[in-house]
Amino acid sequence: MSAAADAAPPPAAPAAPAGPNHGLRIFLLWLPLAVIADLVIWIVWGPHLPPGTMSSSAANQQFDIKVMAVLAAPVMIFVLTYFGYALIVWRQRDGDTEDGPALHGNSRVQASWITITSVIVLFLAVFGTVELKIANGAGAGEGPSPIWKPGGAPLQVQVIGQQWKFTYRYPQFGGFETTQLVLPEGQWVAFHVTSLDVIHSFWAYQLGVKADANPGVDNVAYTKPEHTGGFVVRCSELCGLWHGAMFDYGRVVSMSAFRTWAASTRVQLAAVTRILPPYATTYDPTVVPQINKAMAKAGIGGANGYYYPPQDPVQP
Amino acid sequence: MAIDIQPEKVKGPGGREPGASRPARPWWLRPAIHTAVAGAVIGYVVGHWLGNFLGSNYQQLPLSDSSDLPIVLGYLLAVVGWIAGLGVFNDPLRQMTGRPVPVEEEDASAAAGLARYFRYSLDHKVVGIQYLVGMIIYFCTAGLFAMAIRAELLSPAYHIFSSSTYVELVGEHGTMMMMLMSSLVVGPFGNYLVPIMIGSKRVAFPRIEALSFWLTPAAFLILFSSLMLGGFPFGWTGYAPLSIQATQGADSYAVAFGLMGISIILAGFNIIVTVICYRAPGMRWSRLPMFVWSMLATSVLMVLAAPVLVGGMYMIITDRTVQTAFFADQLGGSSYLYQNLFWFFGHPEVYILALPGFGIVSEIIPVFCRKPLFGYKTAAAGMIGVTVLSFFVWQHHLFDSGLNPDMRPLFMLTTELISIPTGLIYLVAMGTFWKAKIRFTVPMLFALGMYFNFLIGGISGVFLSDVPADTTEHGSFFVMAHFHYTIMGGLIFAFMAGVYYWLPKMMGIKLNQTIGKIHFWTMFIFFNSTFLPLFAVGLAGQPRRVFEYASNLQTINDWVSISAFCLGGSILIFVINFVWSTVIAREREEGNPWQSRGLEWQVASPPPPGNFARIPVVLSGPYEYGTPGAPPVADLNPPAGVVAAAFTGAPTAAAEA
Amino acid sequence: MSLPVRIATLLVAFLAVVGGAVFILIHYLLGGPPVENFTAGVRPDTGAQVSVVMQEDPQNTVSTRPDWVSYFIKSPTTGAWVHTTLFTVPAGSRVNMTILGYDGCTPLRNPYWGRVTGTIGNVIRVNGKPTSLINSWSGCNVGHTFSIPALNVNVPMASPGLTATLCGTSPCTSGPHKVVTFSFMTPRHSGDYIWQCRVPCGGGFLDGFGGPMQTIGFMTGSMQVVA
Amino acid sequence: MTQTSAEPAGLSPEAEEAGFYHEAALNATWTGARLAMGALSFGFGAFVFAYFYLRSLNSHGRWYPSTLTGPHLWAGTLIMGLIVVSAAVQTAVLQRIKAGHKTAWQRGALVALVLGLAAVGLQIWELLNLPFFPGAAGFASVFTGFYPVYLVIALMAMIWLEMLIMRCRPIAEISFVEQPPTFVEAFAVQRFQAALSAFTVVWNYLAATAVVAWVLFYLVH
Repeated sequence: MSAAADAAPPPAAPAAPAGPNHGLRIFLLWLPLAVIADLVIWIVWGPHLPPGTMSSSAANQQFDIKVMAVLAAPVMIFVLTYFGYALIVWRQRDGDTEDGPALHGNSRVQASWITITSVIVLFLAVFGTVELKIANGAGAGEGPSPIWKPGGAPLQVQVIGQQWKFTYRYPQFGGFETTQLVLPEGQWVAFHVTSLDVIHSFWAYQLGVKADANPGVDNVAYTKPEHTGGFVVRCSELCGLWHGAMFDYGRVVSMSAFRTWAASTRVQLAAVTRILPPYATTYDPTVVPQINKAMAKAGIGGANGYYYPPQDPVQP
Repeated sequence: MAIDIQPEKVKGPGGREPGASRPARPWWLRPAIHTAVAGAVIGYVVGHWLGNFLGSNYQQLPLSDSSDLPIVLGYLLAVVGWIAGLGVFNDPLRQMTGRPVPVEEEDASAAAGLARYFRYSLDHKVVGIQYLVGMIIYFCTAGLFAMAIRAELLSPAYHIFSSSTYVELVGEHGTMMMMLMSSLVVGPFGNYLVPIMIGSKRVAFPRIEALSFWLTPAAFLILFSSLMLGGFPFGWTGYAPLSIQATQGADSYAVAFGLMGISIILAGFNIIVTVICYRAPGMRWSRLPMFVWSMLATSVLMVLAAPVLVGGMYMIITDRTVQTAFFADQLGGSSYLYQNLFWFFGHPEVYILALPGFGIVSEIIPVFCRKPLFGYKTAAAGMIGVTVLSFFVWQHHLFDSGLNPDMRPLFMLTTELISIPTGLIYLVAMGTFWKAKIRFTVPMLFALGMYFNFLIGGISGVFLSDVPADTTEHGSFFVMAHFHYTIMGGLIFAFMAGVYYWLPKMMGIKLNQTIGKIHFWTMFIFFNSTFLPLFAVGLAGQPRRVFEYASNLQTINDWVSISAFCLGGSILIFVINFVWSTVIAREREEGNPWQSRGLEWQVASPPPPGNFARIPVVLSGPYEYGTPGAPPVADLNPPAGVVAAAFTGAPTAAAEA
Repeated sequence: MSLPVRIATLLVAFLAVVGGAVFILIHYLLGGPPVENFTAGVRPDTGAQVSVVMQEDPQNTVSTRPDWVSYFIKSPTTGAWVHTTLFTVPAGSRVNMTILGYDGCTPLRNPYWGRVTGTIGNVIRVNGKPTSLINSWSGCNVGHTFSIPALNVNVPMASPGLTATLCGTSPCTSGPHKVVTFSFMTPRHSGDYIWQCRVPCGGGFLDGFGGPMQTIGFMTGSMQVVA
Repeated sequence: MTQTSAEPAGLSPEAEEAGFYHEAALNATWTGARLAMGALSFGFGAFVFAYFYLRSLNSHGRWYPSTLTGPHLWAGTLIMGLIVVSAAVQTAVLQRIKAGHKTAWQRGALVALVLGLAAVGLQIWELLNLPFFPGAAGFASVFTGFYPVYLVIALMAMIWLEMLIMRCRPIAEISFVEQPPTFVEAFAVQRFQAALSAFTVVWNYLAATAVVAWVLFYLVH
């Protein structure tokens, strides 16, 4: 049906001799609106877009959001302008019961539309990939073997999620574990995010870092804090009853302040560090050799005490 | 709902086959909803006992009320009892024992009056109405949960509900909406209208179609009963270690969602085969209404994606009951396995929710623009493109999960590619508007609202496809606003357009247009006023599903909550309009009020039993508005021999077995 | 059907729906355990002291979940053990907690929580013996934790030995148990302070058992500070 | 509808419609069988994905720990063999009924039914007597998860076969040799034949699935 229609002279082409040039009018309405919107987004709104510029990945995300907003605004304004124009100009007038013109399609319009959207889409895909690479994974969790990573030796911080609190281990400082997240300024940080029970998600909002905490998985995310100050850490994956209360506050401090903090905390927590399992990228909280031995000795089995069922061959 | 819209069914002239006649039983012994309830109760009791019995022989199960086996088996046997009570197994049992099966048109379930809506009816028009009323009830129930959620979010500190209730509400709202609303359009409009639109007197598999409906109340009630078991704390996604860790409320979730998966497989199965095999002579693929295209695309997604969901839910159940270790990494499983399975279903699912909306609005705008649909092939290609691509994007839900970082550029690309076919839907709309004569009827207003909302929803989706931007947006209210714009703003607005457009057809009753306009404007304004600020809330760092939030976001959250209540009020206006028009006022609408060329409008409203007096012969496409000399859409009384010529073999030729 | 019949049907349906909704709202959504009030007769912000006595049982035979581990609070007015985890305390005052640990042991999933924080002196007394760190992985000595995250309070709950025969009916009045006492200061402004156990409570479950840990009235609740 | 097939040209409207929907039903049977196989493939695909995903992850080395005693090879081979033989017998006798030999198909179908039910029964026995705990390993989970599903689907296929056997009984043997005299009878025969070929396709598909599953679960793991 539409093959014949497509071949017909394009009726949507501008300037049918009798009527006004609707295409030009819509374009002239759209152009200033789009330009103004883009300028506002880029200059006025852009610097304040979340998540801010506190870290390398946050700045990168802000840039991405800005670029996409600049691209999206003209598209959106075009569609809305067109709709508004159509609804006003091409509405049914009183007493008019005629049908509209029988336009079945216009191959030129359709082809240009597909071309334009394809170009935008491909640009976005390439842009996103480039951004992902130059921002070293853009603060998103990259799993145990990251493919985009910064050079040098980043500060290792392990984030352990458990219902409903994050704790942090600093393996380069004796592996102490604490509930405080303190980071140095101007230093790449590698977050090793893991969980002891269910899936959580470590979201350091102002740092632009989000990485799911999966049990048994070492999920690595990189960022480089650029400014000192406080930031909020929230869990962004529903993890049960107190998911909403699973938040705390981190600090970015100067390198020397960080060293001082780390050294003093290490000493302060030395007693508890001794009873922690040795630092590892993941933990299996069901393997506690002493306890399992004690329980086996006491004859407690099955659902009452063993973490593994008794038939299990690997049961210690 | 008192809806008796059809004249009493005329008994076929031949009467019943002699062998198929059954002695009339008293009404309370005839299979209907009350026997179904009885069957469900018996089934639950038996299943619960069986679960405890089996569990006591199975050393690894915790033997107590924290055991899940009795609950799961209770639910499953309750479902079996429910459908057995409805009489679903009667015909298969007759077949198994070699007794004749009654001809479905003359089945007792085709009885007249209200009672047939409470039975396992094989009439696709009855099933359509059952679905329509059912879906509105499910939608309103889930909507009330949303009201409760917003009530709790009025304050960051003061709590109306306890946090466990809040998490239950979030899970109930999300799951009920996502699982039941997947049939929101396919159920009522698909089942009712697709056969009529393709010029068929019947559907391919009426038993499967009817079963698909009767599983939905079972799924709804099972999901609802989760509240009695303490609810489930993991939202609609049911991510694995949490759903394994949770209490028996999680069993309700897994059984109900799996059951609904089966229901949508069955519903889609019937629609696909009907569209392929039961088109009237002359109903070529190039004349298929856009709505039928969208139903076909949706059904393909349903039939192919939902089995994976059923598999995932089944694995949750086995992990919880017989202690398999699909999702326990210590024992060789993986929580990523669930995420992959779930989203392999879950992303097609969101297109199951979006495509019917595209179909409805594409069907409606040519009628009210009085113009042919612009780029018919483009629109169909758009829907097929969305269908195909939707199977290749699921990992964009897992950009932060640590899964396959090397695949991210690929999934970013496929996700962005899907905006090309989606964009075609807009191209079609804009082309159709070009120099049109737009009539602002209530269905048209809702269709326009859908285009406006889905534009915002779609464009915010592009933001989410970009991995760096997604890092901030994922798991926040931004995502929440995005998919409410596509589903509520897209699907529900289109559904409302469909109700106002087709209800006169389906029930022969006019819906009040003035209240309809009030409904539209309140719903449109308050919908946007509810969800537009949530983009900002999300970007400001509020994660989804929290019940405590930063105190500086209270003003905007209060604004959203109050808008949400007004939105609920707008839905209430709709319900009142619907009930008033269909139950009390009952103003007849018999003709073709929209001057539509759709084949469904060429028959009486509501369509007579069998839809058409004779099999129609379709002569032209449904959108030939303003085409001088266009033939009528169909010949409703074709001369003898035309239909016979349309099928390959005359009935004398033996079809190859 | 005639109009009056339709209207009557409609009214019945409407009332049924409203009735059902109200029932669900009240029975399932707004219901909850009672709140024990420790503020009576105590003026906030005076540094006054209140004493809260709780017990932590291996089961809860007075509830519909008889095998769930659960807390009970001793009512300040009647002295009876109440199945709840909600209580109010005055602001700016000292809370002296006594928790009787009747439940058996489960190693903490993260031994870090064996460290006492947030109490006065960062110390607790287990059967009278001052303790600031318990190694839950070295022996069977810890069942749960009592933690108020917002106040940084974290107390490992000592547990009777591995071979002890635990008390079998709740609330426990006899049977092996350990007495944990500690004190902490409440903040000066009012608010709802949740408290919880940091172990998904229940042995034999790979990921822990989310039931009691995630159900208010069992192993988690909230402490309302009244200014 | 008692017109005889002797008057094909001047069909009454009723006969025209009956013929139209008869052919639609035949096509629907064909299409439905293929579509059902598509849906089943995606359902089984969930397990195949689980199999390969968990195997490639080998989390904690526990996809198939060396200490795990696998399922009984003889039982698995026997079950798979019974299903394959059942499908083969059914397919073979399908040729007989196409050639007009109704009783030959009935006998063969009965054999296929018994073999299929035997496979189902043996599968239940095997699942009740597994040498490993369901959660002992990734492999054990996928095994104990997959086979009950397969079992139920195979059982449903056998119920279908039983229905076909019962449907075949009242059809006169001669109807498979030559066109029956009335539309009603001709339609009944053709619908039976369509259902039978649909069943054959689905049952052969399930047999192929059984072979694939057997290779995955018993040979390569």
